[in-house]
Amino acid sequence: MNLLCEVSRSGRRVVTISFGAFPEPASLPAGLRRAQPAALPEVSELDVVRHFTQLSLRNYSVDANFYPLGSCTMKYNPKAADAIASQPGLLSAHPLQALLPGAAAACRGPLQVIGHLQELLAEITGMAAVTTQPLAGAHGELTGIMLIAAWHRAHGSKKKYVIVPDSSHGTNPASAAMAGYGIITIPTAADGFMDLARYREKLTDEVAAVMMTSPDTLGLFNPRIREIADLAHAAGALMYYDGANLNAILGKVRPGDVGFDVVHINLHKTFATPHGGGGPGAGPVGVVEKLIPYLPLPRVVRAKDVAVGFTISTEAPESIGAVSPFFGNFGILVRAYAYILMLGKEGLIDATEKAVLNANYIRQKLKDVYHLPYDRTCMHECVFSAKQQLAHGVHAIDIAKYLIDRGYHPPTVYFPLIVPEAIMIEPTETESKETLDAFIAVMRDAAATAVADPDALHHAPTTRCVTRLDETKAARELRVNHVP
Amino acid sequence: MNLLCEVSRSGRRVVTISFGAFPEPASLPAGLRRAQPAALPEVSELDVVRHFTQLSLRNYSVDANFYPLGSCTMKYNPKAADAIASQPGLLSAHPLQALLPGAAAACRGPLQVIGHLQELLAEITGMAAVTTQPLAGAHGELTGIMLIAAWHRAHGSKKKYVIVPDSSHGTNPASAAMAGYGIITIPTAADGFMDLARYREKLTDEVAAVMMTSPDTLGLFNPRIREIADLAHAAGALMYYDGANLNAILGKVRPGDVGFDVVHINLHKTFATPHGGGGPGAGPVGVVEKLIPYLPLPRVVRAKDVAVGFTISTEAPESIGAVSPFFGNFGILVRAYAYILMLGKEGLIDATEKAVLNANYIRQKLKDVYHLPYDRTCMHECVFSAKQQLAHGVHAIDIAKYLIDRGYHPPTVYFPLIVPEAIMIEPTETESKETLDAFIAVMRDAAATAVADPDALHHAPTTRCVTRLDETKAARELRVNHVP
Amino acid sequence: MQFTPHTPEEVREMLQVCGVSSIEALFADIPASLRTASFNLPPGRTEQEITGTAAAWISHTAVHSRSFIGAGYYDHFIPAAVDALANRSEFVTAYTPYQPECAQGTLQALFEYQTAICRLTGMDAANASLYDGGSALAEAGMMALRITKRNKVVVTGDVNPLHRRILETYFRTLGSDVVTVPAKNHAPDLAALAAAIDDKTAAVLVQNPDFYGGIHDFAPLADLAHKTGALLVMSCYPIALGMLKTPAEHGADIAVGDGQSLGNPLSFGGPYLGYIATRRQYIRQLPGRIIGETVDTQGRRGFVLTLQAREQHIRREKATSNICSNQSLCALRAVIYLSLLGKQGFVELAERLYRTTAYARQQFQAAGFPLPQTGPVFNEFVVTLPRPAARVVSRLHLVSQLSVGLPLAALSAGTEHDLLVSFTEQHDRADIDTLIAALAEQAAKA
Amino acid sequence: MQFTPHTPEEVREMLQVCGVSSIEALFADIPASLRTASFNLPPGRTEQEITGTAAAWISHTAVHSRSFIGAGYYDHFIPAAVDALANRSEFVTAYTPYQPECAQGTLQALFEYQTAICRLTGMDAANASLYDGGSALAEAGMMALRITKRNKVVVTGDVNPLHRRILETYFRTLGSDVVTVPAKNHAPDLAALAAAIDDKTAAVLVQNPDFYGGIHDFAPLADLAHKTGALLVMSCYPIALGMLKTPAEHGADIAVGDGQSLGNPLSFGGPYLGYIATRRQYIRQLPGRIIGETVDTQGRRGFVLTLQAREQHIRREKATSNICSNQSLCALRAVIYLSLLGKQGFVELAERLYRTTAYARQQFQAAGFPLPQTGPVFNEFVVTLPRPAARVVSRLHLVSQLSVGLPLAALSAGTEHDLLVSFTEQHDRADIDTLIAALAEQAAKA
Ligand SMILES: Cc1ncc(COP(=O)(O)O)c(C=O)c1O
Ligand SMILES: Cc1ncc(COP(=O)(O)O)c(C=O)c1O
Repeated sequence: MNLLCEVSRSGRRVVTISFGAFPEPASLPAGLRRAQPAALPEVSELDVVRHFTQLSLRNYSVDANFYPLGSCTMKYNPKAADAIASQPGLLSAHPLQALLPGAAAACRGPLQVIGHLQELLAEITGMAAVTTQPLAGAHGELTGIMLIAAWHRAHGSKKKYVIVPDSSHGTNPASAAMAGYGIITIPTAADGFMDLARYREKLTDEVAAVMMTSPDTLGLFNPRIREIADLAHAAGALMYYDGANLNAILGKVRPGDVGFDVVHINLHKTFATPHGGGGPGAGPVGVVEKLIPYLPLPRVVRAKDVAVGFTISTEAPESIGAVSPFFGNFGILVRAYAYILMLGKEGLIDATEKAVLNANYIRQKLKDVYHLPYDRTCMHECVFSAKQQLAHGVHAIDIAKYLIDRGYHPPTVYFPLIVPEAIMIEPTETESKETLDAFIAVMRDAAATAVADPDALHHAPTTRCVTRLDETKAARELRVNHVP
Repeated sequence: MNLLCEVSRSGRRVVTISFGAFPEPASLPAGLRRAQPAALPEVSELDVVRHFTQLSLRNYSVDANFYPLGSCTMKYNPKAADAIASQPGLLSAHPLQALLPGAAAACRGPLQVIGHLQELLAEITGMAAVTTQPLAGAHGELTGIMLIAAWHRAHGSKKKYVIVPDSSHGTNPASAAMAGYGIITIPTAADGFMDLARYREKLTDEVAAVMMTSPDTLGLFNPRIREIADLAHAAGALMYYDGANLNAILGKVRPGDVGFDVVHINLHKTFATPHGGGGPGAGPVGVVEKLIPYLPLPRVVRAKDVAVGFTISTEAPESIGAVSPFFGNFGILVRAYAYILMLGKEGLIDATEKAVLNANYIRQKLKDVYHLPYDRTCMHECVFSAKQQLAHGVHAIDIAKYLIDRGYHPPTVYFPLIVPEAIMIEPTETESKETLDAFIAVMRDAAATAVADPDALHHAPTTRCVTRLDETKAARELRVNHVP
Repeated sequence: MQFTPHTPEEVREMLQVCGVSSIEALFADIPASLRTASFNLPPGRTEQEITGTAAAWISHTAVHSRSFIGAGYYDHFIPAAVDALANRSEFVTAYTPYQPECAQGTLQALFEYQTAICRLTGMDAANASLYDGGSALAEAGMMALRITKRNKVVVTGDVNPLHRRILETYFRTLGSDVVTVPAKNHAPDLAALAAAIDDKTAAVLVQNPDFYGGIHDFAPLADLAHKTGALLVMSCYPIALGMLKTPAEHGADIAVGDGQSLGNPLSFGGPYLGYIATRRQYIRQLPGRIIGETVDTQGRRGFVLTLQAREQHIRREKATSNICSNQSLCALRAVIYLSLLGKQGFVELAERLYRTTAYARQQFQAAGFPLPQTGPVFNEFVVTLPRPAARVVSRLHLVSQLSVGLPLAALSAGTEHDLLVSFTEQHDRADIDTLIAALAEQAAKA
Repeated sequence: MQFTPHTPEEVREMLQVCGVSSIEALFADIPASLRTASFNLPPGRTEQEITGTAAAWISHTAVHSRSFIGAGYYDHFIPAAVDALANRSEFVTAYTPYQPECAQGTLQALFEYQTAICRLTGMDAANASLYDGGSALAEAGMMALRITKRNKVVVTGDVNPLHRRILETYFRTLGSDVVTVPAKNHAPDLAALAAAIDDKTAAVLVQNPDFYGGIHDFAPLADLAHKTGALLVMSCYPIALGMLKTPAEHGADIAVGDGQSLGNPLSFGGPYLGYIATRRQYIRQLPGRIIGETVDTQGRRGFVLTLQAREQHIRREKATSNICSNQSLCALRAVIYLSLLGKQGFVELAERLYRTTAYARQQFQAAGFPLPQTGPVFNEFVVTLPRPAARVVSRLHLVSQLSVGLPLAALSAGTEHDLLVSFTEQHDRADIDTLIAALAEQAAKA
């Protein structure tokens, strides 16, 4: 398919701008002007519409395909939440309005969304307060580590390290490093959980924080998580909870009750906001009481006058500052808020229960044909290895590509890094048993084909607009911008 | 693909209804209740979303495909018009509000849309007044013939027949028949136009109306159209203009100036409202002065008080009555109104000019490989015949199916009925030369394949979710309702 | 704003191919004497300008805090998924599915719509939509004429007057008779109807719930009609079919109605859709598009327009109807809406309306308003006010932005004092209490 | 309202497969002592109920007849095609394009976005989006630290204070320095900036047009920075690049900015996007996702995530950034918006803003308001009011629903009397005359 700029024709256009009744001003000095207009496409509205419509047809998506991408929680995104967030009244609200006098009245609606959502998330995670500023999960991690760093700074301790298990998501060490910390990685023991002996060993008083995902990226809940937290606290470190897997435990266990001090929540996972092909998401951060003074500004807080509802606080001398300009990705917050209100207490618990049921069902139905490195009850996802298939020269990626030809978005592959040839399946709770059964059958077909005709898998996919792409060439030639 | 009711699971559901605080009433007597609940699908919201999303992917559409369906004017439908018609303020307006006291003020917006649109359409067609009540082109035809019948009735003449050329669209005779008239069909002469001699012969004083399409369904403008109108008027018949092809003549010639007494306009053709896979369209009807008293009610008319703008008239003793409950397909009227305002005078003329240019370009580029039964300058569409291809056993339908495999919606085939193996191509003005060139190349491929490998065409299409379908079986078995 | 993509160079190249030197030359067939005398239209404007203008006139549309106007057209809550799905451009910007291989989306959706209508009405076959409930009534009447080869229909006065007006308009031109038997106490006058049916009667046309919300049993009338060789045509508010006896159970031969309430917004009068369904033996007399199931050359299921031999593009003047474009996209909305409601939700919705209306009725009674109907009602009923209803309506609209109902005199369907109040799931108890309080206050001033 | 499809029978069957008798048994790994102490949430509600509730709080959002608040975030007209296309569920409900064969839609669109950003800025490479303009500024600063292996950046005080605050927050934790050179007369103090650059400076961070709307020539500063081995990072309001010298032409090494104005609504603060672009030699230091062109096994063009070896999922703590989910859908909106504007439209829009602002400036001057800036301005400027700006703003909001601008003191970016007024193509001449008349009236009361 062409790029739009490749079908550009000089003089073709869509938008024209009316200059109204404005007189022509003195022209800007040439030295301040660009030499050439930007070479944007010259196309008709139909060109644009057909182009992006056709492009859209080259995507798989939750609305059209089962999308069991592990760790990403690709559950159904309710249309009602989109509709509410798209109301013209919200879309046209300027955020700076909230910083002007009289804001609490003028912005009562949006402030109530943010304020109430913060409270709901705090209750769900068992934390004392929540900020909605962070714009994604990793941004929440960075914010969380900044809060921890600020706390340590305020308490005069200059800690240097952050501990992460080797099964952790790449953003955990990357976020800690971005906040200036060195990283200590703890290996996973044979039981699938962080090696406790090594953890104790590395847990010195130079450790600022321990970042854990729970259930972890193997989909397992570590029954000794409280012990890990107690040890960290005893060593003067704070506990960071990566909330990517929160969908597994709603109403069952709360990070706050376990001993976590900071939590981020990926609203685009657990709270069903659409991922948009790579964002926008939202990564609100919850903290225990003692960290509240460090939260970024502006904050939405309860007004002293109950009738007012929520108001804005812009003063907090110990605040870390700001990680985004206003209150986070508001449109995403609205969606998550609507979702939580629709499901309510029972609905959220039900979501978790069905997510865990679905994952265990798949685990049971596939473990005879795919190696299950840690064979125990999983939570919301299960991680297989294509180890048996490897004997036939078939890799996890080959199975992934085969699934594409069968109309499924592949599971996550090669993550977590500790499982060779990992195939990480997260069905989510919104998928029905029939969908799972059909997927299981196809996964079994893939396993059978791996034995019978491995090349068929090597050549997949064959039904899409492209076959496998040469990633080496992409990285070597680095065409990242169309140069005519 | 399954039907949704085939994946239904007892107890699965989406919408729940809140009963609020209403007490339970005395139950309705069993004799007035249905015996069984309607067997609607029991599915989840994701089931519904994925089902209809997948269904949508089985359609070709203007937004994704070139769609040169002759007579249907599948031009680009501007998104701005959709956006305006979808404003909550309009969607929630109850039409009966317009019949209540104070309506002119309460409904000023909608009445202005309808009133001003009527005036714009009257000016575009050269008529004295317009009603927006008819809900599609054929509905406009019926309305128009009713108006003509009412006029004849009021003038004491009991005419029995309506004349249509044999090239006319099936709705013309069907509409006239539905109004109780007998149909006189006039054949087409060798020059492609209605046989004038036969016309004169049949034009007795029993003829109530002559229905013409201009340009006609061959895409040709009859230079003697005025003569036809004059003859009709002399015989006491009124002239009916089928506006399906109005897109060819905007600003060039107006039906009113030619001598037509009644006009319908397919807003979903000329005025770019989307066709929705078979409607809703809109078929406003314009009339000359003398027919105004017969227009259906309620009518939107200018208020005596200029400041009020438009108001509603519900009294007209000679009115035919009503053909729809209110003011027509309002949402469609809004779109057409927005379209006309955006294009304006010059834009409408430009649309016509480019539509005619595009059609003639295709005509010239294909006439060496496809038989052109009437080889003269066409207007907005051109009609070929697959006569040459027939020699190789290839029919118009085979060429149509081949085009599907190449990503094009086929042209209209087998219409007009007077051209054997007709292929009627209407590119519309919103398509670019590159699109036409690509299409022309594929049409030439089809012609070449008809010679080289006719069976390839017989087996097309092969790239869609189904191959050719057994229409005979459908008509014989008549499964028109899923019975489990 | 223009949507034509042609650059000047392209126009030149294309004209050269056409062998003419100007676009104007392509219009040579139009005699100079016929050229447009006047084309007095405003100049084009940008999208931004028109969107701004539209915002202005949209703001001149009455907004009500709560509205109790119904009369056949209702403000139901429409789940967001209806818009999200029905607005997909593959559905919106397609034409009638003449080429089934690239229109299976529309075809299957409409087949599922037909199925849903059959399940609602208890009938065997439905078409893919008609224009609206009024023209559906007229088409049903004409269908009965064709089936019985008779030339008259009898209609009861409690059929929606907006629909009866369309029926009468169609029949007048056709030269066929509509005999209207006036309603009695806002209900069908069954004795008079029975008396009006004779051996020239093609059909009796009734509505349930009727225009005033009343629920009736038409089974005896069906028997009577059938005995004289006439058909029973029944129009139904489709939401009511979540609870009420189906047209088939009443013994009707043709079921029709307006499908607006199935996922289509009020939108100042349209687009809506008409549904029509019938018994197996009359399928070939149905007007409009019908989708049928079949198989492809590989034996896979697929859908096509079927029984096209009934239609205008083949049969021309002998077609069962002139209808061509109908209301497909509205039918799509209807089937999506019904799928979302599902079996249980659809029942619950009907129960909710019935409950809400029962509560309102009881409260009106308690407040001392005369309620002329005696039988059970479904979602609306008539209240007799002590003052002319039109005045009360405009007064309350002004002072409290309440739209309290339809003064029946506006449609010549009742006395000056009659107000038709309608209820949906959008009304909660407080809304109804507000309505009654407001009307009671006005009444006190009378 | 629940979105889980499981029927009780299915749950039973599935539990059997899992070898447990209750769902609860699947949670056995969670020690009883850790079980949720409190889960005090409201009960679930229906879609209809929540939509109704939402309508109520949406109505509690300030509506302005006209607003002149900008400050980096602008109310531009967004053509309807942006929503129609970007809202297609194939884009909305997809994840990051890890599997390119079933994500070519997102990948190609983002490649086209990168191309558009390069063409706007004159740079060689852009990434697929960052969170927002503020974090983009911070990422650019950190990128400069990595490139130069230095530990300090110099920023001028007329860079958007909202962005500087984020920069400072990032750098504080990192232990790197941000030296802010205060603006002078609402413009960069070029001499002081020159003085602040030393051989420990990784980059100088500037903005054009600056926070106050002023247009500057940073080419001399770029030279100076380059001489000391520092980079120039320039933040730009992208719409201004329809007219103004590009970052590349100024000699900048990294271009950043907030892309909100490219087809994204204000939406009370987000989602927006940050863009970042750089010169060829620094590509490998870019943070975030980058889409690259390549070919498939048949030689057909296709697109993939490239240079993943920079990223957290491969390099973990050594990654160029921790960013994972970014703002793809907003970048998609941006590229659709830019495609609709096209080459000419984009120039015209910038000219329109420049003209509108020039007119406003002239009228303010004529009305006697002191305007502290001396150089040319693009789309906004500072007006010094005779009364505290915050009071004028709230007064005019109350009496005439006008939102007249941003009191600079609210962001500690000016005196109590300074008001920042911003203009877009949404303002016509009458709007500006209204604004000035309203402010003049308030001034007269001072
Ligand atoms: C376990 C885990 N942690 C963190 C993240 C990062 O979240 P985001 O993409 O929202 O930045 C992810 C995202 O996939 C994840 O799976
Ligand atoms: C020439 C002609 N007349 C009439 C009609 C009927 O119009 P509608 O489908 O709007 O009823 C059509 C539609 O295709 C047509 O092409």
